[in-house]
Amino acid sequence: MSNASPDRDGGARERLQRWLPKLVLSPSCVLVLFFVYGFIAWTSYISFSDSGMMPDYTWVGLHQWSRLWTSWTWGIALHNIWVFGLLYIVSCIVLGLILAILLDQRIRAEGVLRTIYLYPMALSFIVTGTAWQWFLNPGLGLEKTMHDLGWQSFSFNWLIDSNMAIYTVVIAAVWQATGFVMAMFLAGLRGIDGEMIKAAQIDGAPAWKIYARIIIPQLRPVFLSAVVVLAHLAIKSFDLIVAMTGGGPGNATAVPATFMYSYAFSRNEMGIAAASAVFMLAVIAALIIPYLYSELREPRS
Amino acid sequence: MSAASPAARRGAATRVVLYAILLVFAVIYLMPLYVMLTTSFKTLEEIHQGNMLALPGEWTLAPWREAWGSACIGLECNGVHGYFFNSIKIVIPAVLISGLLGAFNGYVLTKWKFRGHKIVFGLILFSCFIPFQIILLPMARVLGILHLANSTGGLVLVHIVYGIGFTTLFFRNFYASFPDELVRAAQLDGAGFFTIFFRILLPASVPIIVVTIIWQFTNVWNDFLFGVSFASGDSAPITVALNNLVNSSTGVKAYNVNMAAAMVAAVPTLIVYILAGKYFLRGLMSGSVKG
Amino acid sequence: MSFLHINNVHKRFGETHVLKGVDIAIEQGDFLVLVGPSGCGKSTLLNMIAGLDSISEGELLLDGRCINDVHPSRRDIAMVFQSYALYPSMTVAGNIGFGLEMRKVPRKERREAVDRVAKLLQIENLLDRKPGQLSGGQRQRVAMGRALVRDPQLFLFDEPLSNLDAKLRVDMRSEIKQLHQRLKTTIVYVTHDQVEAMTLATRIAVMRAGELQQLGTPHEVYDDPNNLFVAGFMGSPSMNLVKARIVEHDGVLVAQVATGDTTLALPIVRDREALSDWCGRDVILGLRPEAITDPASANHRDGNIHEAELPVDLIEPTGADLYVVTTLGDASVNARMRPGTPLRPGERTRFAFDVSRMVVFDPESERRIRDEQMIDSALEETA
Amino acid sequence: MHSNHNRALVNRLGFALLPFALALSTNTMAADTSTDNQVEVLNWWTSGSEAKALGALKDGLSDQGIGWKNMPVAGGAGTNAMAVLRSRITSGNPPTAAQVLGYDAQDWAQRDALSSLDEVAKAGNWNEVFPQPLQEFAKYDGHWIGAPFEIHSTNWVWANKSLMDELGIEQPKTWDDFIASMKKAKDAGYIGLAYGGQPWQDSTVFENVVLATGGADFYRKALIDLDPQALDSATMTQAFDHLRELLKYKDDNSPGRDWNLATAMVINGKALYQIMGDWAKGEFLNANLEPGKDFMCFRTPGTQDAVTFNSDLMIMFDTDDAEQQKMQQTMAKIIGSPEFQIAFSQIKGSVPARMDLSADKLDACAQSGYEQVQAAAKNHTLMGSMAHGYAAPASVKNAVFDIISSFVNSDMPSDVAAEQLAAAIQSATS
Repeated sequence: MSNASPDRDGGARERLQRWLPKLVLSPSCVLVLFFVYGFIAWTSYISFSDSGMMPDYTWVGLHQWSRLWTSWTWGIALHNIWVFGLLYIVSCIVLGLILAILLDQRIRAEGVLRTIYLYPMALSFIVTGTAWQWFLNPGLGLEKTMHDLGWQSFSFNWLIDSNMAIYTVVIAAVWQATGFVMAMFLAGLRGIDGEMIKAAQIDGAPAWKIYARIIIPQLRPVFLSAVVVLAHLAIKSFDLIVAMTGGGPGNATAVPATFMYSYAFSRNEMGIAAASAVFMLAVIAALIIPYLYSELREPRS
Repeated sequence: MSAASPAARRGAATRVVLYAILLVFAVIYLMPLYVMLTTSFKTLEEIHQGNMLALPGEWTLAPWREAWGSACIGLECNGVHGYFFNSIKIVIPAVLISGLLGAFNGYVLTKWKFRGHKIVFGLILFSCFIPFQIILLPMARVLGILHLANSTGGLVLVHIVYGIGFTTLFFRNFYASFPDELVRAAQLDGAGFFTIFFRILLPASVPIIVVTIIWQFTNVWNDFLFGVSFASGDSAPITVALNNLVNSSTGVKAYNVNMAAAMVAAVPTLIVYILAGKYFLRGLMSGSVKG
Repeated sequence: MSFLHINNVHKRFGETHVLKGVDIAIEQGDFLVLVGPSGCGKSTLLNMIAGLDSISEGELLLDGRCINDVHPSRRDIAMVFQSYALYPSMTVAGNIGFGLEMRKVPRKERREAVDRVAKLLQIENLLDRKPGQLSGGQRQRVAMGRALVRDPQLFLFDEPLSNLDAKLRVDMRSEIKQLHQRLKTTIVYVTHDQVEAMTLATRIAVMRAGELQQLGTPHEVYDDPNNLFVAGFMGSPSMNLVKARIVEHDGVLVAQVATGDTTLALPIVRDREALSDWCGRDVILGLRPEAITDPASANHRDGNIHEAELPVDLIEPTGADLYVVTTLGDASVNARMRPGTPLRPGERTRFAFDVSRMVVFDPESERRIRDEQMIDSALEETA
Repeated sequence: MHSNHNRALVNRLGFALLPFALALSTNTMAADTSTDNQVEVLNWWTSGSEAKALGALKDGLSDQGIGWKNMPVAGGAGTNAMAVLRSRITSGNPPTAAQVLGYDAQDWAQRDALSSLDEVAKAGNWNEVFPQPLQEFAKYDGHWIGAPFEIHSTNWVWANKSLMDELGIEQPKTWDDFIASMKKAKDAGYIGLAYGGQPWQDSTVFENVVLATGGADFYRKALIDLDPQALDSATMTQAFDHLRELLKYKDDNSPGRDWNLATAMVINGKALYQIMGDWAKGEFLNANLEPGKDFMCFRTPGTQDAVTFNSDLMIMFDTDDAEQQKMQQTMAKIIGSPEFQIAFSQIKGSVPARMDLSADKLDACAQSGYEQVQAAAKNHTLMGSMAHGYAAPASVKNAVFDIISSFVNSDMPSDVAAEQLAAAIQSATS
């Protein structure tokens, strides 16, 4: 029995050891539960409440939601995010894929070029927006430069044209994210079994056909990841709009992210703001959850 | 003799076209940075008269000095240096703490799996993707209640909370490639939970630590939404100050000063990126594609 | 009392029942090999012995002490892992000494112990390297060193050779065997390679789907399998299994195998008593390839050789032996003949069957049909 | 109160934010550091002239032995600072006082967050000296809750005098004259109207046009009473027509331009006019220009009989601390005093909120402005400015901004604009 007591002592320590992992994980879990899911719940509730300048917990049902959907600016914001999101995702993927394929041809200065294509990702849009805003400003930037160079008829005033301003945002956004998409595709290309390509070459397939029929179809997972990442970046885009156009001219470049900010902080319409935020979350969740689900369950097999 | 073969000649021509395309893209990608840099060294006069793409006729450091020390942001004319240090005050603790939490989480979620660990990971990971608009309203209130509104401390908290998702993802993916047997062996050797982490896993985690630091550093440094929502005035980070500076005007827009300030805001992430670009790339990859 | 006693141990992961009441007992100095196809629960059982997996039901006794709830680090057990699990950021010396360090062994003693083990394993020159700089075989040695240095009551090996190439595997196998014979330690060793099991073990436990199929010496398991599974699993090439019918022919019990135009009748010499109940019923015969030979190689002394002429389907020379494939009933059957036996596929030749080595199984339960006494006598033989 | 630069973000965001959107903030973390006889005042008056104007209050307080803990907002993050004030109040840690605008004072009062200033008001006869339209914001439920600092008006035209002389333009009296003079400028190669393309500026111009087109009654009906019939009426359509006509005389590069950059265009002689509130005067004075001589200020043609105004209010947050309460009352008293009102406006460019003072010490523009405000107050044509939150709550105001800015930046027909305006306001008030 003499050795029973150290064993029991060890038991307590072992119990602690057993609980330690969960204990260590718990601060993060608590933070995430409270600051993410608790806040989501709170905001969701607010979207059904009578909140204006301050939160007001009076239940008003779908009132704020119906106001959101009849709101004229929300219509613009939704339209813009469609146009922006679609163009942004498609352009990034097309350009990114092209650059990746070109870079994958055993290019001499690949490292340098890759760095150049990727560096915009490291910069804040508040920084690059400053440059783009100036670059695209008709009185000072590209247009003036072209005029100076003698191309008098050159005209590029999208930034101040409410019908075209959203496209300038697309240009800047694509510029920023293409490098990232390129990197994803490049990694995907490098991961493809070289023997298969050799086999295709022996079969006499021309290079473009090898890409179109064999390589690109194999990049499907990369396409999926790219679409998911870009889509969520698009929906979250905020600083990009703020830095480039401030949502203007007028409301021409308003998107849900800026809409929400404006309704929450300057229009004293917390209820509508909350509803718009919940809507954004729902769209992203519809995209992300199936993706995460498939990513997380795969390793099990 | 290779020139003799038409196929080889065609091949060479293709190479030339290939390099030409890549070069054109490189020029396009570098253009904004180039314009920012050159403009920041020009006098206002030259900006208004000269060509945007031209190199400065007369190099001047005045815009940089002004941006750093005396440009007016809102109503205070002390330049961006105070805000630059705000960002540093925010970025260092935020990166370290969120990184440590992420490392612990990754360790537990891969090496101390428990029932439902995937759900926990999924819940943490999902927080990377939420549109942050959904947490702005309650966060503003909670920061107020914690007396952290309008302080760099508040932003540190915010960045920690919303950085955990990414740091956990990085470390989890990294530790998933470590054999579980490592932990079992250490347990048999008599090492406990923390000993295993600090003696065995952490010393072997240098690559992912670098990735995480770079990723978090750029994310926190470049943040605008949280900065503009939860901090103003003296506690604003550099991005918010830059935006305020660029949009402050006293009758004349000092583009050179704006660009210099933008460069000041960009330099830390650019340096980090150029020095550790390879790691950064890897970080991007593990953040998006399953590693 | 046995040194290590696994007493009716169960393991459940939620709904799945991974181990269904395993009973194994071994003595000090035994080399127990747990063998079975992947997913049979052998690794789980090993982890439970190590304390890395909890025990759902049953008891684990080490040297008379119940260790069910004892922390792995205090079980006095060392383990060598399949992936070696070397700590990547530590030197070889650090790796080997880590367990001692955790047990607060003074630095000097630690150093001595590490040096001793390094010498034993001939890795003295590697002590300052990191695992990343080592070859597969060297890593394997370091992993063993890490286990040896602690001089534990029990060694556990989890498929330690499966990551080595074929040649190295054979070398390490014999080194482990030598080590065991020299150090007289008790070892539990998991593998799915039945050759390793045969060569290393003093006791083999064959497992399948969470159940112990047979526990015995390599010889027992090989020659006297409990059931069809053990018979088929152990040995390479594996035991020939042929459908047959037991009939009494002139008062002699024979197993009839219909093959082509003729019927082969193999007299029953083993388990006669039990098989007499099986008259007129279908069974499955088990014959090791080495029990079917060319007549010249056969051991005719005991008069247990039965010859028959059969077609040659295929010949596979391995250098040491010549395997000849023929058809018996509807099954392909491997026979082991002397190398150089002049045969060509399509010919017919005489095969010699050593019926004393023939075992018979119940096709439904897949159990061995055997006499009770035979087991006893077999046990006496080995004792 | 129009800080020159601090609405940077606000404007840039383009969220139809008022330049004087509530921008209360603190750069310290908590109020519990405040000592016994110190007031903590949230405000965004930090420009040279504003800080100086506020100094008058600070001096007045220190004469009474009360310390001043200034909590100015630097940077233009007005909107998020609003969130900070919200959380400070919900977390039970309000400042002593805060500078707010129109409807925000009412919102806080509605939440029982404010101290009553009735005693001071009674002693100072506030009911008589402050104009009725302003009282509607400074009083809640019959009780005084805000002390008005000053009155700004928004229906001003600022003109470059030398350009007028050069082109032979007289001060226009009617809308048609006004347009004709801008045409003249345009024909001569100048910009007729210096225009800042931000939602609050769009709407400032718009409210001028509405007032000029429909007169004071129409303005009140449409933009203050939010009468749907007035909003979607022929008169409103006409107002949009007028706005469209006006826009012909701005330059193409206006979207996003700050108001003071537009003012600079008038100062530099690039443009003839700017329609802007009287804070624009500060820019002219800063450039060492003299009213009447170098630049002209006159009411937007067609609006001479009315004034659209806005005003800063100091509100005091409810507290149990008797010491603090006393200091709040003292502060209110100082703000309401004739000396302070004059001194403050002299520096700030506005006119006194009290109607019973002598304008002798004010500059020429302010003198005429003060007279006009007094007259308008008498004639019931002193009305809150829509663009600056004195006509309707923030939600309505921003709904208006949406439509106006969209009209300005597109070729939306006037009748459609009127219809949408009515619909947007209906939606915002539902």
